[in-house]
Amino acid sequence: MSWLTGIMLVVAAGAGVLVVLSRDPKRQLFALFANGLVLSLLFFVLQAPDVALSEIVVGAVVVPLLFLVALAAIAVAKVRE
Amino acid sequence: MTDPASLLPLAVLLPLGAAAALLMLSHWLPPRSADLAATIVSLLLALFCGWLAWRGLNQPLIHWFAGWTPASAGRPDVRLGISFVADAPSAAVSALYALLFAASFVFSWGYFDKVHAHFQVLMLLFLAAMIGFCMTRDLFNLFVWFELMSIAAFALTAYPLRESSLEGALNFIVTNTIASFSMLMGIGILYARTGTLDFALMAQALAGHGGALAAGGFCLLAFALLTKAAIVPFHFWLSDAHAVAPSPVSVIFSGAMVSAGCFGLFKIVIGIFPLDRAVIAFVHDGLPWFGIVTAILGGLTAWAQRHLKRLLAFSTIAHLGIVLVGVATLTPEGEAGMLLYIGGHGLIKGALFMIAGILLARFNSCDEIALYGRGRALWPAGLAMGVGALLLANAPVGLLYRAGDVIDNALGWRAESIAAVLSSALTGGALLRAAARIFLGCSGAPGPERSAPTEREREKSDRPLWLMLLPCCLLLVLALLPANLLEPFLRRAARNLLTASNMHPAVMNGAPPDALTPSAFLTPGLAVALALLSILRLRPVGRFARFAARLETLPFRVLHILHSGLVTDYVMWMALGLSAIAMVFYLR
Amino acid sequence: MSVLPWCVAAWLFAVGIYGVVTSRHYVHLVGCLSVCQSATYVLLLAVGFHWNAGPPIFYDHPPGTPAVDPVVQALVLTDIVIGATVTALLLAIVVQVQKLSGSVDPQRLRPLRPNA
Amino acid sequence: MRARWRAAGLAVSTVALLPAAWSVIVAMPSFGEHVSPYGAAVNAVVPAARHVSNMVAAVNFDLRGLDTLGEESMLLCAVTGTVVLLRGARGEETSGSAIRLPGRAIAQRSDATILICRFAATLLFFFGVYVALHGLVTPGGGFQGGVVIASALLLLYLGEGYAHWRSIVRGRVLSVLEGAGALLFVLVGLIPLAFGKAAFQNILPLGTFRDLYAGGTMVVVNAAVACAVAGGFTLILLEFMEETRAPETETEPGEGG
Repeated sequence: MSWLTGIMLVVAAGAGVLVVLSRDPKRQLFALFANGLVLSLLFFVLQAPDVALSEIVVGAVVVPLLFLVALAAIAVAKVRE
Repeated sequence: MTDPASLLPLAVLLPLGAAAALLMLSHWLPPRSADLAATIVSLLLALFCGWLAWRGLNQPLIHWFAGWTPASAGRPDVRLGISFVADAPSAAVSALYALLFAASFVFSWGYFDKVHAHFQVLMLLFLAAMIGFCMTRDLFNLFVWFELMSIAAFALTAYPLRESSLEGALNFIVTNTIASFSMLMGIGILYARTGTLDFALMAQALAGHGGALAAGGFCLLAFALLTKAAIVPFHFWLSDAHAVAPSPVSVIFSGAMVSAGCFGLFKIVIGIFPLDRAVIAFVHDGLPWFGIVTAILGGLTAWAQRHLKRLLAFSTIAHLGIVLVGVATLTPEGEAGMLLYIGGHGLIKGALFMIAGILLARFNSCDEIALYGRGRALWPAGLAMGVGALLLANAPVGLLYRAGDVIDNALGWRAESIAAVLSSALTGGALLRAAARIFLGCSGAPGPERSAPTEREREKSDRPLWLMLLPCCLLLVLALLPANLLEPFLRRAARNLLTASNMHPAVMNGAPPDALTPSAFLTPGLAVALALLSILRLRPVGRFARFAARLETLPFRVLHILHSGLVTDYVMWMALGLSAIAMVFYLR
Repeated sequence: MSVLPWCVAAWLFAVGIYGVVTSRHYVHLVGCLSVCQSATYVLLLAVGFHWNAGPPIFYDHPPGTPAVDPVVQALVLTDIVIGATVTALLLAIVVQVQKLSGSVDPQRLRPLRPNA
Repeated sequence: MRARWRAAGLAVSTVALLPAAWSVIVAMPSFGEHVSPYGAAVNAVVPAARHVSNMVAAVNFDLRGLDTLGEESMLLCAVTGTVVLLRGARGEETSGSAIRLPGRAIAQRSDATILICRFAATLLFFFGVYVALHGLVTPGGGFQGGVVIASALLLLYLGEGYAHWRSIVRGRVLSVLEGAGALLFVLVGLIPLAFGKAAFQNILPLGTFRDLYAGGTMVVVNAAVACAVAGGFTLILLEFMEETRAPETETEPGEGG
């Protein structure tokens, strides 16, 4: 069981790097979604179901959605420039 | 029922309830009712907190939320609930903040009429967060109030929706959010080390040698609180945020929020690390140098500004350096001086920001050079600004002068007193110069302030002048009160607090003499001299004069480049500051 | 293995700060801030974890069974809310900045100065 | 300052931080062996004291209720700030009805999409209510349930189209929901004071262990948080959606200016 925790921790570190290195905001959306998912699985492995559910709902659904709508609003503002 | 400890949560629940009610009823409220409700709530809180300070002087009032008293945990080393403790210093500072909020609500009467009470909702949440921040004795609860204070400040900074206020708000948010994340990391480390979140239990667990975890936790907490207290090198966000926020909000930023950072650091050092030798050694020997550098850098940059609100922001940074020195003295009279300094400086800076707001409302600009000579009609505001500038320049009357004197006496470092004199003289001189230019129309070629950043901005102008001047003059009158009303109370309060955290403070050496020694006129004299120098400055004509002028503006140009306005620079400077603190700890 | 979570937390914090300092688009910068915040989640939950201990929910197993620390999980729940609110506020401001100043590059936006 | 100098400064600070950070990392308790007395005490005392099986919800809503009140106030703050920032710039009057951006083609939704979205949105809505209701017994709670309800309301947009969605989901109702949730939470703190007890004291009957409505005032706080979070997040998403349809005419920038 301890190797699974170790793997999830390393994957979480990698997901963080992925979010930072994807410089284009549109591609970063998918990295953010993946990061939220990986963090949720890590919390599940760390015996924190409440936090895992909250992270999936916020980190993997609402926050990337906010990013998507913000990018759309920025695109609309740029088009009207 | 009238036992004050049981009414303690009202200090936080009242503004939160008022904010929620205002938001819910915002669509059906008559226009001015939100202003009225907010003013009444903040005045009520000022009286309530003053009463708490009076009752909590000898025996601090403790309130355990949800009834989880220490006995309910069944184990001596665990506190299940969160506690508010109203000791005299915390309640007195909360009363000051509530008073500043009341003055700001009166000043902003009718300032935001088209919006549905959103300004009052944000300000009431801000007030609740600051009072909770001062009262709580639980580390994570302190973080929650710190974060609520920040989020309310972010929204209020971006409120005018102008381009510069949005960019200033972005710089503000990114820097303070990174600070709050590092605070949470510090809390995680301290929770791992002590197994609890309550101040008293943590102090017991960290008594003697706290080890690397206590030092690491303190570094991260200090990083966050020094960022909120705008101490060099974490101060860059403050000038951008203050210069662009609406003036009633800037009154609270400079008067209350920034000093809350220093006060929070004081409460953490006294509450959690009183017996940790490494941390106390760092605070007593290391922090004064941060304060001294901040005082000098803030004073110099304030001297080279033309935008009045930016000038006041840098003067706040300078005076917060002196407050930090007061925190670092760790003696009862040093801390009493610090509390007095927070009070005096908060009142004066609030009044000065209101004058900047009046100028903005009347002339759509608060740029010293653009408003040259146009303020003659507003002579009462000019008079108030002159009085405020002299008080900032440590004129020998009122709270600020006494506080500066007590801190000098408590620390006794030669470098500190030089920094205090220099920063007060520079900030007072800059304000006197600005007042002379705007209200008296004195000429004089602009020196280093010519290249300072500035902006034409517009604030709602149909508010009556007397309504704006009334709170400003009230604050100045309070700042002019003779200090011997407050000082014995604060001195006893600080002594009780220090003995309560068994810091066994050094024996109370005598209070500095109250006589008007000639040196008392050194700083205001220097300030007036600096102001006169810049007013009588002639345009450099000769070759040598031009060379001297260029030489003079060189250091200020470096300062302008340093304060670049780029958030990426600011974050890098913060990282360097954090590593400086960590190195000092690691090498000790 | 016993220091891995602390290293991962420090790593995520450092990577987040690196992302913020070198970002060229504010939406990307907000994403890096959320990475910085995930460092606090990992640190807090790892402090409360214990080997072969179940989740602190005593519905399917009786209250006596060994369980991990619920206090830390409550702290992380509050922290996730803070992350969501700060992200929402930041993105709202970034959208407005795009409208008013036409650019969202953190290395060119300077308040109170003409954009270089 | 050029990017090169910034990268150099960051590298210097990282190198300077490494020794101190490593000494802290080594001093941290080894992963998984550390039992904190606070957590152990909660696991031991709270099931008997409050007849509740979800310890995290008990810590959130009862032991450390003040933190959750601070958290709700933060959400209230962010929602008010976002509404002011986004709606303020567009001008107050246009937020009532849905604005149409001329020139943007209205995607014709196929009947299959409308049917599936209506079915999925209601299912998701009731799943959110389920998660919120079972907060004190199984993993979940007011906050997670509220966010699921907010995403269910947004899913309606996919099926119904923007104009119809705005007629269903009203901004004014959401802000009342948000304010009511926060006010209810503050009242839960104030009412025990009137009885002379501590703030947030659990004065309602606690019910039987593992029962859905056990935990006295925790059920009320759970409902308050669910309302506030559902109203808050939906309002934020609604304001952002409105932003993607900004009208052609340039409105006067905000009333604060």
